[in-house]
Amino acid sequence: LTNIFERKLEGKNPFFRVVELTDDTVDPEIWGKNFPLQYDGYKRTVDQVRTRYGGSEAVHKTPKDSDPRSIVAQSRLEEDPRLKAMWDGYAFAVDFREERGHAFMLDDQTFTERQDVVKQPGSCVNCHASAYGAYKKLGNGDIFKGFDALNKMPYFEARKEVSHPVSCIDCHDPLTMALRITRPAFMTGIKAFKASQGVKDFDVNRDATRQEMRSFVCGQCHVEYYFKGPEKTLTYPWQNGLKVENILAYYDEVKHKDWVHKRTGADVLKAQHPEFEMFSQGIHSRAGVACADCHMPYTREGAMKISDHHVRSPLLNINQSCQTCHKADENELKFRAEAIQTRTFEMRNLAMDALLDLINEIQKAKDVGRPDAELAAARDYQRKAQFYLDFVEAENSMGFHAPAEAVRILGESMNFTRMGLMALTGVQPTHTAKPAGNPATP
Amino acid sequence: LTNIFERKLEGKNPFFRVVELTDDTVDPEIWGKNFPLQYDGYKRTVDQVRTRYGGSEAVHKTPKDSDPRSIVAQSRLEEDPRLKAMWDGYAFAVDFREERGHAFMLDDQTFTERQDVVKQPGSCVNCHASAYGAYKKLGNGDIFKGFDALNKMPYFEARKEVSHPVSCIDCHDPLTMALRITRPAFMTGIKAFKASQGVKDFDVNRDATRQEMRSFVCGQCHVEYYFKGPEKTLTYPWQNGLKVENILAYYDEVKHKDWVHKRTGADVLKAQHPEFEMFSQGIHSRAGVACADCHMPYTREGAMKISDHHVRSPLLNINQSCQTCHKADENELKFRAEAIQTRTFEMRNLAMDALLDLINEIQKAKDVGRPDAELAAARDYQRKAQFYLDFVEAENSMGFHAPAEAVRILGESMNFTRMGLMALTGVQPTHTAKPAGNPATP
Amino acid sequence: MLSRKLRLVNLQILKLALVGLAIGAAVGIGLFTFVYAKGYSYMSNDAVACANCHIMNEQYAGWQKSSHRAVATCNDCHTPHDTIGKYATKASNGFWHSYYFTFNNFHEPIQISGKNLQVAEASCRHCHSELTASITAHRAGRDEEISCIRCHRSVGHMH
Ligand code: HEC
Ligand code: HEC
Ligand code: HEC
Ligand code: HEC
Ligand code: HEC
Ligand code: HEC
Ligand code: HEC
Ligand code: HEC
Ligand code: HEC
Ligand code: HEC
Ligand code: HEC
Ligand code: HEC
Ligand code: HEC
Ligand code: HEC
Ligand SMILES: [Ca+2]
Ligand SMILES: [Ca+2]
Repeated sequence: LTNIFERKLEGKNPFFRVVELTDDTVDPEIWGKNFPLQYDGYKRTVDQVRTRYGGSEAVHKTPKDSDPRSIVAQSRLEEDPRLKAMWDGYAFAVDFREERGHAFMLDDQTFTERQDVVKQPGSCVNCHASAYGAYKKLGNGDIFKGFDALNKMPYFEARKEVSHPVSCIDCHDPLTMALRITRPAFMTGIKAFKASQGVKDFDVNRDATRQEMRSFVCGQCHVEYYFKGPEKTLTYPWQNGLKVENILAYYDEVKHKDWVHKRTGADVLKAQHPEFEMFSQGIHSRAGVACADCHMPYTREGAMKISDHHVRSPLLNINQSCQTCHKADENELKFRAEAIQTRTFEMRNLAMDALLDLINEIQKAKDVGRPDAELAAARDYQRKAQFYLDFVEAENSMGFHAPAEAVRILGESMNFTRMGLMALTGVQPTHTAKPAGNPATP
Repeated sequence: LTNIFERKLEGKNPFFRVVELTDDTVDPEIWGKNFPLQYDGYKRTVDQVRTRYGGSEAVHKTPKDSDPRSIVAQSRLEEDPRLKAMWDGYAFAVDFREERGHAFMLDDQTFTERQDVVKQPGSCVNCHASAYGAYKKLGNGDIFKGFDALNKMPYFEARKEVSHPVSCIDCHDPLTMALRITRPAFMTGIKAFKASQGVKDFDVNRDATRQEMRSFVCGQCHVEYYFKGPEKTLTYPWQNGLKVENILAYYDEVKHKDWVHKRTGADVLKAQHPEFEMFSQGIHSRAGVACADCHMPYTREGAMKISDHHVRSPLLNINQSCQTCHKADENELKFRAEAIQTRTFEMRNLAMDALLDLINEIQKAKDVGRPDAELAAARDYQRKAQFYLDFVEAENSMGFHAPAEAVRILGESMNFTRMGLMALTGVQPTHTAKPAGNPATP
Repeated sequence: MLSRKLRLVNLQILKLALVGLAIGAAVGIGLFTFVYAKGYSYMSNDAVACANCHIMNEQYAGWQKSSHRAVATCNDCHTPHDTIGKYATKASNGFWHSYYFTFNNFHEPIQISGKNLQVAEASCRHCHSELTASITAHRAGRDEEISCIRCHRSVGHMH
């Protein structure tokens, strides 16, 4: 009997506990002593390899005092200068690069030129560093208090509280190694979202399934957000739902704008990496597939099977990321993914041209002195069209996470630019009625 | 008990050759003597059951001399009166109904009110009847000759040459029961399409794989078509490819129009049931799934697996149609299909509203006497927007056959209406350039 | 050893037969079928035995193409890995399969039931526990097993 008991224990601890990990062990190198294979993968997130629409390219630059990085990712503004017109008047029009591996997150945030043009708040730090230790310290053990304190600081003060990119402690319970949510913004956000779905009082660390957690740990950061109120509280706008229209409705309700568009004077919004939201509308999510299934697939290391902690584009690792579920060859799977992405990319280009036409027309109308009242409707359509377009543009899978949804959003964006033009020229819509005898929508 | 005994026997006796079938046996009842199970299914295509977006509803009507049918399918024009505006000046604006089972095809064509407003050609018969016998007779054994002869007749003369809806002989070789293509229009069309893909001299009955044939037999009719030249040759416009832009380019090249729009004077096109073309853009087709897999799934009859010849909506038979490949429960699969359809339906509604706005504006411009030259560009955008919209509207799966492609087409339709409005108001597009540093499209 | 197994089998059948009598004649016939249609072939470890029913042909054919054809038979995955459980499961499944086969009113395509799914999942762990210990160990807090077939659905028989 003891025998079986011992074996069970052993089975559950297939590693050597070299060091004791506590809730205050932030440094991943220490965790790596117990879990060298995972740590090895984690360190490999410095690799930079480009895929057709993802990965990243290592671009050399001359280090300066204000920015000591000698390698950065390619500039998205150079790749597509139309982005500058879309974001005119906002920090993103100054510097915006392709995102790269987790290892760079802290440096890339610290040294982006967006820091030079705007005084950024401490809230930025939540998603670019191992912040759990900082929360505990600043809140005297209460992470919600620590979170509030961090948000209120100016960026460079908050920056001093952290020293690692996202680390083991941000996703794992150090005693059981179970996944754990450490971000107050996500706890609050997912609770509000679940409430909108009729699930009351959702406590993510108590109520989520293991499979949900395999996506939720990523949803801590790969989401749309804004800074609420003067406290700059990092907030996920999910109380109406996760779809683009739910999020826009929320921003309209709370009358939030990110900036005033320089050319048109419209109150506009910037969407940012809504991977979790977009993925949630796709068939993979519906079929119970999680972020970790594709971005951290199991990999065999000797006699053990572990999660690949080299988080990266699955298209660089199709064999493990896709082929266990899809019995098609690598080239075929790559083709399927890229066909989805190319369709999205082409629609994104059309939608961006359309948006620029609208921006142009509003600007002209403004320049010839048409009163604000006459521009209000068109400006609101710009806000809509731009947010919809940016929701796909800023989402980093180029449509793969939810192919039909991404294209739908771009189509609606173009419809908003159309309505914006009509508002400017005074053309009234003919119909807005739904057809009679419509099947009810589910 | 007899049951299991019988079952053991059945396994060894796939069928009894009761009658001899020849290449001239048109009557399905005779074939049914050898294949009673398939014939039973075939006869059940008279069933009318509605799904959320498909199937059909049995609507009672009073038989008249000119139309003896006492039951028809619901009117799509009543369900959505906007269709009348889209098709203004064309026979479809007079009568257009939901399609129903194969059993009705001949009657529905003979008695549609579209026959009352236009003198239809014999070419219509190709897809609504067992035409193989007629081809052979009219062409003295040469089906291409027979096809030409049939096309040139007036409809009601051609109608006398046929007496059954699509029948066994239209899909099967009577000696081997292998699938066989009998439609010259498809043979020519698929050959042109394959040539555009670099496959030379494709002879469908010689070169197609069995799995391809399981879709091609349906592609004989479930396709976009037009009647070419004064000979009214039934033609599938595939020589540039099967995508909507390839087909529109073809029509532009041959300067084809279906009619002149009554309100706007634009040369417009009607898209018709491009199921085969749309399906070819979807993931199911890419993964090698065929029409017959979903619409004629294998079904167990005793010890035998036969193809269910009750061709119908797969959503009325989810367990046979979908669950062989998808291990999810029926409700879940229905939800997935309907979620795709609802997304498409909502975009279709937006695109239709948009189109009506454009039609309205062109009509106004025409009414105030603006010269044709000023309307030409807008009219061309109407042609484009309308064909794209109709390509999804006329396709009968409400987007299911290729979810992202259907939504993409609708999005582009709205972009064309936008450009049409701009052309009318004289606004120049700002950008049409692709971004620099673009990844090449595959 | 063999006779003990057989006794166990007989006991199971007897038990089921009693239940069957209580339910009615239908079950009696099912039991007859169990014998007639070589339902007893359940007690063998030979995969061919399962294919005795043409209904199982698809899985049999799929198994022959699968990665496990040489390393695991049907019973390795579809019966528990302890003797009693093994024969209890076999007898009960064998009985019900015969019953359904005769009366022909089961869901098609055939779907694995919750209990039998657990058996199959446990069998993966039985053979692969060492390899997968590292991924199954850390689940304190929420005591959920990770599902193997979520990713490895087709290992037993290509679907
Ligand atoms: C079914 C597989 C799958 C799932 C599940 C999935 N992704 Fe992805 N993801 C992809 C693919 C494929 C790409 C495109 C990669 C490329 O273009 O190189 C991608 C791209 C990304 C990128 C950009 C990567 C790059 O190389 O630039 C990020 C970030 C991302 N996903 C995060 C997530 C998050 C967060 C989740 C869960 C909320 C998630 N993904 C779920 C397959 C998946
Ligand atoms: C603490 C915040 C945080 C968490 C948690 C997080 N990420 Fe990220 N992730 C980032 C940031 C920030 C970047 C961009 C870093 C940069 O560009 O410097 C990034 C980049 C990525 C990339 C892009 C890599 C590339 O080559 O372009 C992928 C893929 C990705 N993350 C996936 C995930 C997945 C999957 C998870 C969960 C298992 C996850 N992330 C959890 C913040 C986070
Ligand atoms: C809610 C989480 C979150 C917050 C808050 C956040 N980021 Fe990020 N950031 C990410 C993720 C995820 C990525 C990688 C995906 C991407 O680039 O779209 C990223 C990427 C970046 C990058 C690299 C790509 C680029 O845009 O050039 C920079 C720089 C950056 N963030 C700066 C900032 C700054 C400055 C702030 C505060 C104003 C901030 N981040 C706040 C999650 C966050
Ligand atoms: C961005 C989130 C994230 C970070 C950071 C992270 N992990 Fe993980 N880790 C995961 C996920 C997701 C799993 C899969 C857990 C599951 O399925 O329950 C996992 C699993 C594990 C496991 C269980 C065995 C396995 O490989 O599946 C170990 C051990 C582990 N991680 C160690 C580490 C160590 C050590 C670090 C730091 C070097 C680290 N992790 C950083 C997300 C993360
Ligand atoms: C854990 C299982 C799993 C993994 C890993 C996975 N998929 Fe899927 N995939 C599915 C399921 C389930 C579906 C839904 C269809 C179905 O039920 O078969 C699907 C659907 C798809 C589709 C069709 C749906 C669409 O969006 O058009 C594509 C394409 C696809 N996957 C590609 C990929 C690629 C590429 C990868 C790797 C980056 C991947 N998948 C990883 C399970 C998975
Ligand atoms: C993967 C499954 C699948 C494949 C393959 C498929 N279809 Fe469908 N088809 C569907 C579904 C689901 C619907 C929607 C039915 C509904 O709304 O009730 C549909 C609808 C239709 C309809 C309208 C049916 C109705 O009830 O009104 C037609 C006609 C049709 N398909 C023809 C085809 C043809 C021709 C092909 C091959 C070129 C094809 N389908 C391939 C699943 C499929
Ligand atoms: C000879 C022409 C022809 C061929 C071949 C043909 N169809 Fe049809 N199909 C039609 C016509 C015409 C209708 C509409 C009949 C009506 O509404 O009266 C139709 C209707 C249908 C419907 C609609 C049923 C409903 O309830 O709405 C489906 C589904 C369908 N066909 C699928 C198929 C499939 C799958 C194949 C191949 C296995 C196929 N068809 C082959 C001409 C054809
Ligand atoms: C290329 C094949 C093809 C040709 C040619 C064709 N049809 Fe059809 N027809 C179909 C198919 C497939 C359907 C079922 C799908 C649908 O209704 O969209 C259909 C449906 C119909 C229906 C029932 C639905 C409705 O529109 O009310 C009528 C009536 C009809 N056709 C009349 C005609 C007439 C009249 C002609 C000649 C002008 C014609 N058809 C030529 C293939 C064809
Ligand atoms: C619209 C096309 C179509 C028509 C009409 C049609 N069939 Fe079929 N039939 C098929 C397809 C598709 C298959 C599957 C063939 C394959 O997989 O190779 C099939 C298969 C069969 C088979 C082979 C066994 C099986 O069930 O798979 C027989 C026998 C058969 N059909 C008899 C008939 C008879 C009798 C009729 C007339 C009552 C008929 N068919 C009408 C399309 C059709
Ligand atoms: C013969 C096999 C087969 C049949 C039958 C089949 N599917 Fe699929 N389905 C697939 C494959 C293969 C994919 C692509 C993803 C993958 O590789 O798993 C897929 C993908 C899907 C997807 C995701 C892609 C998308 O378009 O969003 C949905 C949803 C889906 N199927 C639903 C259905 C429904 C509903 C039916 C029945 C009407 C059905 N399927 C019938 C094999 C099949
Ligand atoms: C007497 C004929 C027959 C034999 C012999 C037979 N089966 Fe079955 N089996 C069936 C029938 C009928 C069903 C469908 C009944 C149902 O869905 O519950 C079935 C269903 C199943 C299921 C899924 C249903 C569930 O309840 O989980 C499994 C797993 C299975 N069989 C495995 C086996 C194995 C393993 C063997 C050999 C040891 C075997 N079968 C031998 C007739 C048979
Ligand atoms: C009777 C013991 C046994 C059982 C039960 C068993 N396996 Fe295996 N499995 C093996 C052996 C031995 C191999 C090595 C085969 C080889 O090397 O070709 C293997 C290989 C594998 C592989 C690698 C080959 C592949 O298909 O990719 C996977 C994955 C796997 N098993 C998963 C499973 C899962 C999941 C289950 C349960 C549904 C399971 N196994 C049940 C013995 C077993
Ligand atoms: C999220 C997806 C996923 C789940 C869940 C999963 N696996 Fe795997 N498994 C994989 C991947 C991916 C590989 C391939 C690893 C490689 O090639 O390095 C694999 C490999 C294997 C192998 C073969 C290792 C080899 O190369 O010989 C076995 C055996 C195996 N898994 C068994 C299991 C068992 C047992 C379970 C349940 C406890 C399980 N898997 C759960 C994804 C998964
Ligand atoms: C390596 C493990 C393994 C082997 C060997 C195996 N099976 Fe299975 N079987 C499974 C798993 C796992 C499932 C559940 C599959 C699912 O839910 O998709 C299953 C499901 C089934 C089902 C339910 C229907 C289905 O296909 O999902 C039947 C019937 C069945 N097996 C019969 C057999 C027969 C007969 C054999 C031997 C010829 C066999 N199995 C060999 C693992 C196995
Ligand atoms: Ca990247
Ligand atoms: Ca219909």
